[in-house]
Amino acid sequence: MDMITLILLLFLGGAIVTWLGGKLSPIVGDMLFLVTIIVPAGMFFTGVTVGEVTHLHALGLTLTWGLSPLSYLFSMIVVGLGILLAIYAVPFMKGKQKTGAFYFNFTLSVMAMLGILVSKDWVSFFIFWEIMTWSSYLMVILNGKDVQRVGIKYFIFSAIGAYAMLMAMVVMNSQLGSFLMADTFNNFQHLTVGNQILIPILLLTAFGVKSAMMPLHVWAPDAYSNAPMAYTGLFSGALSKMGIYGMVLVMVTMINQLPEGTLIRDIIAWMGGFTAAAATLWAITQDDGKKLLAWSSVGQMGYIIVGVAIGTPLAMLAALFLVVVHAMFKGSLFMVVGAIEKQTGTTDFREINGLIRKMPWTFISALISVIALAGIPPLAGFVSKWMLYEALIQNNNYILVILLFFASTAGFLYCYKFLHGYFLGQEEPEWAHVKEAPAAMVIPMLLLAIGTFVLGTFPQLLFKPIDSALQYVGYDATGGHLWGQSILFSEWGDIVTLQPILYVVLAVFVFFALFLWFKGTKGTRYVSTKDISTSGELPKEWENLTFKVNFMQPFERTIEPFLKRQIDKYYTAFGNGLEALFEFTRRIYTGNGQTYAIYAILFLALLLLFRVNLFG
Amino acid sequence: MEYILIKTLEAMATFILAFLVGMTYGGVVRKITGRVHNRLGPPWYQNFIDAFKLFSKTRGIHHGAMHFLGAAFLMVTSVVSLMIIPVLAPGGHAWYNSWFTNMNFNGDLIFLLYIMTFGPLGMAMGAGQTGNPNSSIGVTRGLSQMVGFEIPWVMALVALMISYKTTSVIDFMNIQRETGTWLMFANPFAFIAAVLAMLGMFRYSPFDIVGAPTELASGPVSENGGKFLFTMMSSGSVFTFAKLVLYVDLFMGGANNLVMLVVKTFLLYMIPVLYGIVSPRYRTEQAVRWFWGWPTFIGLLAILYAVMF
Amino acid sequence: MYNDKNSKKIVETIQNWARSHSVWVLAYGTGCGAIEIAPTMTSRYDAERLGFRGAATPRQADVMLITGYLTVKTVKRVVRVYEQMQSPKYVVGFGSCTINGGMYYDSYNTINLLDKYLPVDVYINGCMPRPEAVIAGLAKLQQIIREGKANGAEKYLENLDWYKANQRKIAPKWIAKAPDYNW
Amino acid sequence: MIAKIKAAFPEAVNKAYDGNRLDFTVHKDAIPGFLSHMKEQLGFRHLSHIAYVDWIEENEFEIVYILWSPQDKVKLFIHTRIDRENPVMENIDMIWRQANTYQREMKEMLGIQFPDMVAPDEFILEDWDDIPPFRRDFDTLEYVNRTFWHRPGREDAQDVRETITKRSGEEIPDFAKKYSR
Repeated sequence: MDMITLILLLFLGGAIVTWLGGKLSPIVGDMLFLVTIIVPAGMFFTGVTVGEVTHLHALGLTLTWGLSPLSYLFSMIVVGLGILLAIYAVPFMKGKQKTGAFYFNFTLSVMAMLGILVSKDWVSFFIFWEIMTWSSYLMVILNGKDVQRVGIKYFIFSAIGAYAMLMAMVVMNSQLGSFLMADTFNNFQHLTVGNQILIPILLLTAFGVKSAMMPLHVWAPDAYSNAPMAYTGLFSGALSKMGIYGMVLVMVTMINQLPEGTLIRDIIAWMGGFTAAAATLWAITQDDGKKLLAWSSVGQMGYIIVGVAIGTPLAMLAALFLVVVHAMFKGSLFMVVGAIEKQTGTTDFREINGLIRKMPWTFISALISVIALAGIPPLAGFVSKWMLYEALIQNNNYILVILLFFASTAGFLYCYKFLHGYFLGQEEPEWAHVKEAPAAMVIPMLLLAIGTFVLGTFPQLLFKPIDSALQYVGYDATGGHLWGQSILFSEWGDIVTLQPILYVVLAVFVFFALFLWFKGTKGTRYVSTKDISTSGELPKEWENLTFKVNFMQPFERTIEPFLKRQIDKYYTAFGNGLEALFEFTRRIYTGNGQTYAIYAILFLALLLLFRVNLFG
Repeated sequence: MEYILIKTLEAMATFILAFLVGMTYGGVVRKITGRVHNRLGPPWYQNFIDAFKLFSKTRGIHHGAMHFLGAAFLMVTSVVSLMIIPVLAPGGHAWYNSWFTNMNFNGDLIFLLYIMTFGPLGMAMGAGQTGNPNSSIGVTRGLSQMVGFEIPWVMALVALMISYKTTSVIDFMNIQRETGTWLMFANPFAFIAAVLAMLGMFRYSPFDIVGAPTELASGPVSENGGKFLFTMMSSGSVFTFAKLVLYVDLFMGGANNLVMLVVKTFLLYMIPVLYGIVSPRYRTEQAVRWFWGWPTFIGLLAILYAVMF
Repeated sequence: MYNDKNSKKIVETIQNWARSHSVWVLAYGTGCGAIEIAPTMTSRYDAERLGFRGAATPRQADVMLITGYLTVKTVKRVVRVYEQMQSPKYVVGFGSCTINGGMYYDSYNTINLLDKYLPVDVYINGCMPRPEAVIAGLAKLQQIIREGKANGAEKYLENLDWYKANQRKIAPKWIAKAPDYNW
Repeated sequence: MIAKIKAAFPEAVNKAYDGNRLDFTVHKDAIPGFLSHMKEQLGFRHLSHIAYVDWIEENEFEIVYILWSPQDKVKLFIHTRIDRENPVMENIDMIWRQANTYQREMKEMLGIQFPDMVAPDEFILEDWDDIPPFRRDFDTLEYVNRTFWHRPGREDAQDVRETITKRSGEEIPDFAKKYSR
């Protein structure tokens, strides 16, 4: 019994034990949950070595598990974010329903993601993929709201992705006679041309669904905003990155061997850029913090997809850096929304005002994370954005870089909308009772925010693992050893030295903040936000002067023609039929994994017939 | 140690230069506006008096911590972008040239594009903290307008980048010194697009919906007086100077000495000022649509020009 | 050094000179006088050459022009705006309505004496004063600022109880609701 | 038109005017029915104004509803008298919304009570603690002397009524002298 298997089994057993213990008493459930997450995670950090491979003989086929540098990078995200979110989730779920189910699915998702990352053959990959999918599905419909709309949408799209992946697996196995990833990648040339085109497209469909690429993104905003916030951090931070993981594998191993590879790469890159721009525009129009963050996650995934699709070393560096950093700041932001929901009971911008003096630490973490999200130096978002733009310009994607610039500039609008919506504006007596969130909720988000700050100044901490990962998947050294002095540079010789800039920024900031504070302190007094220059009028107690409704109206009026065309419409006719079918099957089955298994088997049978006729 | 000290002194010299020049430009602009209105107009040093008066206000109010930090954020943007942008061309031989090479080699255009948006965002936080609805309305208008003019501006910069294979301002100045032709002639479309974006960047009419005094009560600064307004005023002057110097560096080959610098920046500054004096005011969506119209088209032309030649 | 009396006096002189030459005007346009502000500010009688300039909000303003009669409803707002201004701050009363009620001397809802409710630095006589008179009054205001005699804010702060009593006499509920002026 | 109105309300007294003006005097209890009938049946769809007079001699208030009929271009003046001691009037703002404004003004300026009228807060006079100022027995100058201050130099102010009587020649009636200075 080697380490990886042990860890996975610990997760699996711990999930069940947590569920049972939670039935005894909630305290036992919480303790067991923390133990279940933290102990195997610690074992992972200490015990697992990169490169070890283990074989598991089960059900007549051999499962090969091992940890590659690339999957090590992603598993760092999964485990680290899992620990912090587990610490966060315990006070978050206190006094809520279905705590046991939450813990169960949470642990199971972490286990499934680790399994995906360590699996070296398609069978276990697919199995863990399915476990991840339906655990997250159960998490999406946990609160029982909008199951008809949200859950089914998510389920349908996941099913599409799963079938695509299954089909690709079957084709690969039948042609190459092996489920091992390495074999499929190495013998890729021996496939027929039709399969060489078909397999990557199928796999990219599967991964594109999970990473919410633009035509397949429809499920994402509702699913993100409907899941419990303590899980959405993991959902958007780590779970959607599995799609990126698979995409990196496919891009590097298969697409590079295709003569049409560049075309596919360009198509994917344009999809990613379109995702970034359109999702940003949609995020601007949202009035609910969850939905805004969900759309912004889709947009950030668009940036990552662009980087992966361009595929130059700098672009891959940027994409993988943004994978980690996005996990950090978006996890922190979802934690912020969860804390606000926990403390005030709502997440609507139009209802909450002026929490800055009530929840200062939450505001600080939100501020740092939002600055990182906006990609403003000297924080970590800027590093990836800089490298991405450099890579795009040097790769002659001029219009795409304009599109991404537009997306990131428009991103400032929803960044400001988020902060203003919750923390700024007038302080209402309605929210006078609000207190700061408990420390167990504040500390994880602060840690993540500070992490973005550190990575923005010392990116070499992250460049070295990314560099080894890239060398593993077959890039020559991206110069990760040259980034020691935290200097960003590109082939053109453009440099950005981060540390002096950070020091200057801090010096100027501190100097002027102190100047403003100490200049005439006696004469300067604090007045409440009700005491504003309203041309002499005294606002009544029930009058709320904060500007919240139709916040971005001028900009929305500008982009109206773009917002008219939303992809949902094109899915509606198709979706109605699928939802009817799914309703029917829901009446037969209980809506959990069994349904899925039956689907898979039926589809497999169909597929074999189909394949014989098509490719035989 | 004394290296840092000398660097700090040089940075202070640059800051003081930018402050003086920017403030003087502000006063001169008011004078010119007055003359165009057939008035006498205030003296050219009026802005200094205003700044000193605001500085010596004895009483003031604040609405919370973010109210302080907003102005500080604004100052950070101005000072850091001034440090990054090379004030004088590297080829100059004046005895003070070495003073103004503060951090010119530590950043490039993409960094400048992002650090320039840092201040407005922090300023927006400060404005939101005050709880004045006018401030938030002005901020949203300003950010929307920024999204509008960033497009042609970025297009012009990308056109320059792809035709000269660099994103560093110093390299652009070296290229112009070696080839002997200013980039405004080397790629005229890029210059036109950048200048059209500049109209929105300096927020004179017709793009001054952000702080419209009569309908928004001066927008984001409507709750600020005394030291806050003093800080914002000086930061605005420094930032104006920095942006003008960036334009001069990129399109007019930089300047070898301070006289040429002042002349070039002043001539460039007159474009938005004189266009603004005689212009009415656009609504926000009109302004954004305007920026996404002809300026964007000219930016596309600039990119095509850069790709072909 | 800074505590030295002479240096303090020098600093005071410079500050007063600056204040007198950069006066930002909050034109509280009540009554008929608001129409006189426009020619005063614009190119016929250019007040900006003296350093006068319109301010948008009371937070930025130095001087408040009260241009005409003040009804009881208006005087509350005026007091509110005055308390929101940041000292040193000055008040200029336009026309006979602010001096003694003018033609509304016996109206039940128009106050007669402005300086019972606010410390007025300069009165400009006339009904209404023409822009020349306004310019003259503003120049007078500049002069007393330069001499350091324009200390309306201190006066208001010292006799706050008296002013508040007068205001409460005409507007009890409002003054009770308003946030207190504690600086 | 007069016939129609007479047919509907025989007790209404009408006064003839030239031009397109009709005057009716109606008892205060009949006002809501009368007005609604005018609006629904006879097409006086527009309420132009509600005027009020303080007949302090007859110790009565007079309220005049001024209606306008767009299609046959007729102004209709409806007079009614209510007691001055306890002035209570029917609320008609469910017939015309804008009547609410006039009634709030009357309530504050004349002290007429409108039961079941919804008035959010004080309309013109904020925190007013005296008799309603538009009653003719309210001495405004006495109120001013009591509330505000006079700057010295106003003692020689002439009474406007005396000037008017000097110019027009007619003398002030005794009841008016009571309220004059």
